[in-house]
Amino acid sequence: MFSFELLLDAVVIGVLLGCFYAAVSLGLSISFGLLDVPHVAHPAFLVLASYAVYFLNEHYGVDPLLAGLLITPLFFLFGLFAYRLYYETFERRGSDAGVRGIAFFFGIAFIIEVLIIMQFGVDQRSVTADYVGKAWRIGEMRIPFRLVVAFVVAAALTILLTLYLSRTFMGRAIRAVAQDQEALRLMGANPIRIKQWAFGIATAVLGIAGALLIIVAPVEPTLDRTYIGRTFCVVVMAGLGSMSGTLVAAIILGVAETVVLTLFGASWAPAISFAMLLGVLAVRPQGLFGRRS
Amino acid sequence: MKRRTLLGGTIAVAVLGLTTAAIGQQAPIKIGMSMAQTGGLAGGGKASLLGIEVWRDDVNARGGLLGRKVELVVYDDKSSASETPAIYSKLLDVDKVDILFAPYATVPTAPLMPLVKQRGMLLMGNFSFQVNSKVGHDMWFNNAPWGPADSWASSFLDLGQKAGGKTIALLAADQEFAQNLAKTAREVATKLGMQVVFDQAYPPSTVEFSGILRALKAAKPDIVYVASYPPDSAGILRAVNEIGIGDNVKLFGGGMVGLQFGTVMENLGSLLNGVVNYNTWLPEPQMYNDGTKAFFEAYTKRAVEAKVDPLGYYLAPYGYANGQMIEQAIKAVGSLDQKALAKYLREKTHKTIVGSITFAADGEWKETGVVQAQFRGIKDKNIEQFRSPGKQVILFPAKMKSGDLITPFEAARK
Amino acid sequence: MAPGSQAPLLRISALTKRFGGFIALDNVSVDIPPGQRFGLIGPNGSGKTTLINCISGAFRTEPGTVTFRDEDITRLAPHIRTRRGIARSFQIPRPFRSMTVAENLMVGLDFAADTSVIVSEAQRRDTMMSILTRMGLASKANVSATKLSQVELRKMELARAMATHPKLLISDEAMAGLSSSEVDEVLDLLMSLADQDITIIMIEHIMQAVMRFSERVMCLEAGKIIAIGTPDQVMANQRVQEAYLGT
Amino acid sequence: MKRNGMYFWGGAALFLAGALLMTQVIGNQYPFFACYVILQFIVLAVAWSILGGYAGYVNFGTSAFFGVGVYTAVFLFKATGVPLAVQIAAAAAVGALMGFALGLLTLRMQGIFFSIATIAATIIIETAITNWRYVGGASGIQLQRPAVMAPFDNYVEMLFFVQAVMVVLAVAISRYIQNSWIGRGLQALKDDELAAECTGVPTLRLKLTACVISGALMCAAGAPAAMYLQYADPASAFNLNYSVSALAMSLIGGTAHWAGPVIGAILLGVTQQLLTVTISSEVNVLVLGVMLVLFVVAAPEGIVGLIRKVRSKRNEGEG
Repeated sequence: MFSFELLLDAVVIGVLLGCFYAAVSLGLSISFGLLDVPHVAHPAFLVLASYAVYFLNEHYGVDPLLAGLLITPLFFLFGLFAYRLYYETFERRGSDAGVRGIAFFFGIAFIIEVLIIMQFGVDQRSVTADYVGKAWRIGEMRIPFRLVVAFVVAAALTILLTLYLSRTFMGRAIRAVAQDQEALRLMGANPIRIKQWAFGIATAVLGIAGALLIIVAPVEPTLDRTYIGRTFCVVVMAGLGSMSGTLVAAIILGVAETVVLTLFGASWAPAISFAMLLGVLAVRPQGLFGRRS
Repeated sequence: MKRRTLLGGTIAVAVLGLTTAAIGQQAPIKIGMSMAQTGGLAGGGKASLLGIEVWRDDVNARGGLLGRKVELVVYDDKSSASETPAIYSKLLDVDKVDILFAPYATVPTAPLMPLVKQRGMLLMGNFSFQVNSKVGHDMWFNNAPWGPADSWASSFLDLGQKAGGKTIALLAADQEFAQNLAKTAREVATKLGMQVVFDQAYPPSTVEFSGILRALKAAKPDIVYVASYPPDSAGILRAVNEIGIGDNVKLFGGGMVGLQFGTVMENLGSLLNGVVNYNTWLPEPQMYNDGTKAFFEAYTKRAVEAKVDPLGYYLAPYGYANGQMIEQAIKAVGSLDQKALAKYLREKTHKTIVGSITFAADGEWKETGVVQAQFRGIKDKNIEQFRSPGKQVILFPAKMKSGDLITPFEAARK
Repeated sequence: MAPGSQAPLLRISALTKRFGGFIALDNVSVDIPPGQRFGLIGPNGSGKTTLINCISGAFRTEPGTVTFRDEDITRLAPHIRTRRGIARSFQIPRPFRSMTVAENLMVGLDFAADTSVIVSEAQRRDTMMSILTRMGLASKANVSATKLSQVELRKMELARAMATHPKLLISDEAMAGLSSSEVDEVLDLLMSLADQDITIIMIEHIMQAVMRFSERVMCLEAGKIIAIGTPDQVMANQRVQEAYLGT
Repeated sequence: MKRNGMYFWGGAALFLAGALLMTQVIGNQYPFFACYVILQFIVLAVAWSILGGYAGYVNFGTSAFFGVGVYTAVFLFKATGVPLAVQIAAAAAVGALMGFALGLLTLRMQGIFFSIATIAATIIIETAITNWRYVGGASGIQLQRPAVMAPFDNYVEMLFFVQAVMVVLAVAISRYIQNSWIGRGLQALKDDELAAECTGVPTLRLKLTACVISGALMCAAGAPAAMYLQYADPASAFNLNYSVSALAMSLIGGTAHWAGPVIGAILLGVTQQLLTVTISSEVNVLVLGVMLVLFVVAAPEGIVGLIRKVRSKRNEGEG
């Protein structure tokens, strides 16, 4: 069964798949990684974005990526609103949003699931575009365009977010708020504003990520449940709040999954990636690229 | 819109009597079941239920049964095994239903088999797979065209062998139904003297199939037998289209769940071409029976409204047929005596909209009614095309045959 | 009282603590004899809090050793060190917010009380009340910890530390943010504790208070000891004046 | 204190006597099926709350423990056919071991990392069971119940009573922990882990203890499910629903008091059973979602917190 050629193939596909995982996890890397919001509804927001893209594609023939871009402003506003709600409910009242925050977002996730079902039914949906269903030939290797798109978008998003967080005033403020909220307050900035803005960005990114999700594979209303583990796994493995770390961790995950799927017992693939996460947590709790505590 | 769906779902059960209020003063005949309305099986469950509801309205329009109207009592089992025992206990002990239908699919059905057997109730099965083999309930009638356990795999592998196939690759989801299919396929392959060159179970959460299909391709099989679930079926076909499967593959498909559902077929469009897959009903001329056409007219109208599968070929007519069989049995027996009804169902052949049905001793169809058909000339984004004959050419069984297999797979895809 | 004249209560030898590339403590060695009132000063980020985190066990150190009452405690978990007799307060108060003041103290009594003296639940309650009375918090016993004023919180932290019957008490800026009369209040409390044979390490920014309180003072800068001696000696030190006071 | 204890044990005895009487008097089977499920959720919620409520460590892996309980019973039953009590005891032992291992590996991490580690563990264990052919693998396994034991004339009635006994056991353990030094230590470390350590609380050991007890109870709660369903498949046994429900029930009831999860489980469990047999559609999921959001927003301390608030208001009014 084993051959070098297959391994190479698996690694290439794994890297691309990993990029896709990174794209769907980047938002969480901000909201959970930097802002410490236990955002278990992140994947539900993601699926919601996919359905919005589906709607635009199906009824108005809008290209899915363009549709993803079109909905980002809406998702940004949605994020602002969601954070406000979260803040008023938890952070303002002081300590320990932990358990209740998780429950809150679970509740939101369920509500989103049901709203999608009531609007679109339970059947799976997918989009059409020129780059869906074609492949790129390199010698014997063939690479699906879908994954190339995912790769490009994920890379662009990572670079943009990294630049944004390191080069712009707002971005630096976001990173500062993650490290020391008090210091920022003393400097005269309003940490809540900044966090709200950051959450808005984290949610806006989901617009494009949602487009990728439905480009890569069909979606169904309860798809978010499988992505809870996957996205949190990526973000934690990366180390909280590191954008480039998120990309690398997601690629490691993608490669591990694909190599096991292709060359070893396929049915063990999910166990392998999560065992890696446990291993990382046990040895290096701050994640592969985490800031020190 | 939202509210209407909601009310539709909730009130349907409650006020279904309105249209048929004229029928006798006696208490209605209650038929109880659970059906997946949420969770992974909901797509099938909703279509199946709609099929049964069409029958209920038909039978009530004809004056009901034994002079009593027919009423359905339906609860959501959330696609899970853990809900059904309590639900069926409620149906039996509180609602005191007269007839039991099983929920759609194996997992929710398996836990209630012992209960139903213990209570001596007749149970009409609904597309579960070999749930009675251990329990041995003699009043179980699984209205699914599977037939004998190995007939499904052998129908597909026979086709492959006739096309000159000697090696086989098995790709199955690591879930209950698909694993059962893979198991029988392995046995049949051994019997036919075929060599299994690839045998993998992929996890249900798999996103990307390119990698695993490359490995499959490298094994150079003649026949590829795929047992998959709806989201995976789409993912697998896409990956096949993108990275190819190799020129030596003569036959591809077999047990892909999802390629029977309207929205999935519509989404996949031309990617379906060439795939040979199992079906339970197709709009080919041979498959029409008494009442089939009328059923689909009624179903199609209501499916759009209820946001369920607009085609409904897979499950809905069998739901209707379940009703027909019970209708015939009750009319012939003249009472609701479970033993007598079971005796009738076991001994007679029943004419339904999905054909004539005879049950074997274990409660499965005596002969398989599964058809293997090849997709031909499918275009993208058009659901209506699937309503016309010739799009899915039946290759098996011989008496239903409406065309010949085109091989190899890569050629058939064009 | 010159160092070395008596077996030290606490001995820190060659302690180094790194965070990534940053050296927070660089080869620090010091002995603290029993009963001493020891002041620890230094500019922000000089390693004061890091040092007490290493003593109380919140940080593991490598290399270097911490010896307490002739026992090497370098590898012991914080709660064991507490039971051995090292108690501390925090720079920013960390009360158990879901508990009352009395319950806060009961945690210490439940887990680190002197079991040779205190056996019964009643004794625990008595001890708790006597500590609270001494700290002037008796009237607040059944008040939620979240409802305390700043100075009460500081006192409660000291009281909670006292509940673990410490031999060594580390007070980490217990007077920060207090008014001058409140500073005096806390200072008097610490003095009275010191009179009861408890060795006290006091970290403080309020120079007057440190100088009044301490018998011996150590000044850290960038993780290194730059001066150690009597308050007067340290105050007179050129480098201390430059690093700490000087502008 | 003492009088409280007498009331508690009196109430527990009354509850068990009532449950036993029910099995002897009521002929209709449905109440036993429905109540079994509710009782099972009470055990899960109470067990979850020992770690999640008292210590504040959110375990997302309730379904992992539950599923392991189910499969311990399946394995033992298939391999040796031992009676139900042994299956449950074995499941508790396996659960304790699993809690210990998982705790040792993950409890050094801060709160949310622990939660994520439990998700990872759940997926790994589910995958392992899915690949274990002996207990049916992915296709599941059907089981035949043995004969029922006196004084019960029906197996489900017996399971119902067994689960009732486990409820009493779980609640008694949870109540003991809350009122003992363990509870005080857990509460302290929930408030502030470093401060707790520096006050002498052996945080890791207490967390491990809580995790072991919680795990043992969750596994024990899962064990009878094998005989209840007479069927087991990984997808149902490891359903995310168990994790979310245990968490939701504890929070809705309130985590500060042992009675919280009990109240929450009864409220949510009964609601879910009622919804299943009334509305029976996706609205079911919607209700759970809305209840979760409403409670954490409007009643952050759960029902127990509401009751306390009302009481203290009344006291203030009088005083």
